[in-house]
Amino acid sequence: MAQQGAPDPAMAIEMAKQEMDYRVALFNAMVSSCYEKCIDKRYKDGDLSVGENSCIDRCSSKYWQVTGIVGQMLGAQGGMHQ
Amino acid sequence: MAQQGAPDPAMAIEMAKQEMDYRVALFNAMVSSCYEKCIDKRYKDGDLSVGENSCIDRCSSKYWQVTGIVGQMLGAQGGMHQ
Amino acid sequence: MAQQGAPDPAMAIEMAKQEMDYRVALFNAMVSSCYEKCIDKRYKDGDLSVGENSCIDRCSSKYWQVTGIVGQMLGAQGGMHQ
Amino acid sequence: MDPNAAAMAAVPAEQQQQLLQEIEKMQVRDSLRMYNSLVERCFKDCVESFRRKDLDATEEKCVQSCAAKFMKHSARVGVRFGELSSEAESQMQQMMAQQGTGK
Amino acid sequence: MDPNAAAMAAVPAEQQQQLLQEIEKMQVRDSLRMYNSLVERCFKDCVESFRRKDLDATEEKCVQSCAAKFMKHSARVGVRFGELSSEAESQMQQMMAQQGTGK
Amino acid sequence: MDPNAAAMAAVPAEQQQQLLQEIEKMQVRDSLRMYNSLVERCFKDCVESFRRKDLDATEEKCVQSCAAKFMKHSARVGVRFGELSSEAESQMQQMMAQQGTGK
Repeated sequence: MAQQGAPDPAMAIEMAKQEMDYRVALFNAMVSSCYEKCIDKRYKDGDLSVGENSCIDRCSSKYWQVTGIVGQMLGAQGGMHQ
Repeated sequence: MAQQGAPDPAMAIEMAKQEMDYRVALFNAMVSSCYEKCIDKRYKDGDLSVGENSCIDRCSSKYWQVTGIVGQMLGAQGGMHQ
Repeated sequence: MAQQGAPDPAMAIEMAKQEMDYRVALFNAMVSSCYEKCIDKRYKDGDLSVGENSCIDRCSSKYWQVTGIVGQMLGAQGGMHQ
Repeated sequence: MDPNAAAMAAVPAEQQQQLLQEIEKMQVRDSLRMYNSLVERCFKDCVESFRRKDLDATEEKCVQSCAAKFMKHSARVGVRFGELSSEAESQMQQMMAQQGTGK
Repeated sequence: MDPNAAAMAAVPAEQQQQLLQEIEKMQVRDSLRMYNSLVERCFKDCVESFRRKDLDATEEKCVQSCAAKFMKHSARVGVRFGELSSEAESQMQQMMAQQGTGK
Repeated sequence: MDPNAAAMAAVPAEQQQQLLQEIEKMQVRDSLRMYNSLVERCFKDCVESFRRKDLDATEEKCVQSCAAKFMKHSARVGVRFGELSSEAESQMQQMMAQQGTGK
């Protein structure tokens, strides 16, 4: 990811940290977004139903696609991401 | 809290910091959750009513109990907390 | 900003960082608050309407004023903010 | 037992100064965060109309009541939080003493 | 390819120890954040009445189901996230190989 | 007066380099946070159905409009924020000059 001769090791650590921070934040947002969309909040029991499970799979996939679309737009606009 | 011979002082600082971060986050979540549940948002004046005050006390107590239940479940599951 | 003879450079950096963190958080809160108040969520196209634009201007101004009122109250109460 | 004291006890003496600085940083950061969330909440609950660029008297009064209420609420939760924490702390210590691991 | 491995590869060997410590810190921080958000969510969805200071049996049961469901949900999203990440990773590598910049 | 310049002035010259690095870190962190919140918001507003695993044309169009609108919104708030900040700054300086503490 754009490591054009960045020799400074502190910088490399910092970039790796931000990369991970970003991935964690993305994952957390995906968890909570798909929870809102897919999970029945009546909590009759502690198991996911068949419908909830397939909703989670599709929701994850669609969320990822939205990430791609927005990333492309931001990249085209100002090169902010990478 | 699981300080089995951890002699590294930087590590001890880090653990103490995370402990405090955690307590602050817990407190903030309790404040905002109980605010949602107990406070009349019409804001006729700046005082808490008798009903709001007793709601806050019970809400704090119940919130704390939920913390305990969830903590036990997570502990049983993977030992993530401590 | 209350730099009464604070000679410690690490302290000065820390204060400057917190000042910036605070400004970023304020800006982000203003963006999302005014988005909720002003933007039509049907997303027929990607442009802001005339009405949305003037709502954004007034919303920003009012948000800033609320910041002032709350800041004064907190300052009077405990001197927490400067 | 004061929870901060507990955290302090786990840290070697030479490092306590550093920890105190961390605590102070955290307190500044936290009060700024509280300020921000207070503004956000009272703005959301009190300001509905955007036909003018200045707050009217009703909105201003509402923001003041909202902020006052929030601070009182927050202080009361703080008291309860302190009580619940120290209860939990002393239960923990009793348990450890009974298990003989509390020497 | 494990995404952490990718991050590691970009970092000079002497610094990898430090990065591993950062990862560990982040994991602790993140599991505490997850714990907090789980409590917040299940409290919000399950506790509605404040006529008593203790949870009743229904509320307790609800909190347990909510927490169990959330953990299963989170684990499932984790699996999907891993799959989607490695798909993206291998597409990226193919693209770079085709452009001849992947030597 | 540029607010960053104000922050810089409070910091000894030797440390300005370090502060600049902090600012840069903060900007990266902040643009990633903005990206994340943009995705979260547009997903929430635009994707309602989970009968398929791919976005349909309507959803895709909606996400694009949402992101475009959000960026324009954010830029406009940024301009207003800058104006309000520098107004406040110059009022502050006037006040300090009047009190004779602004030497």
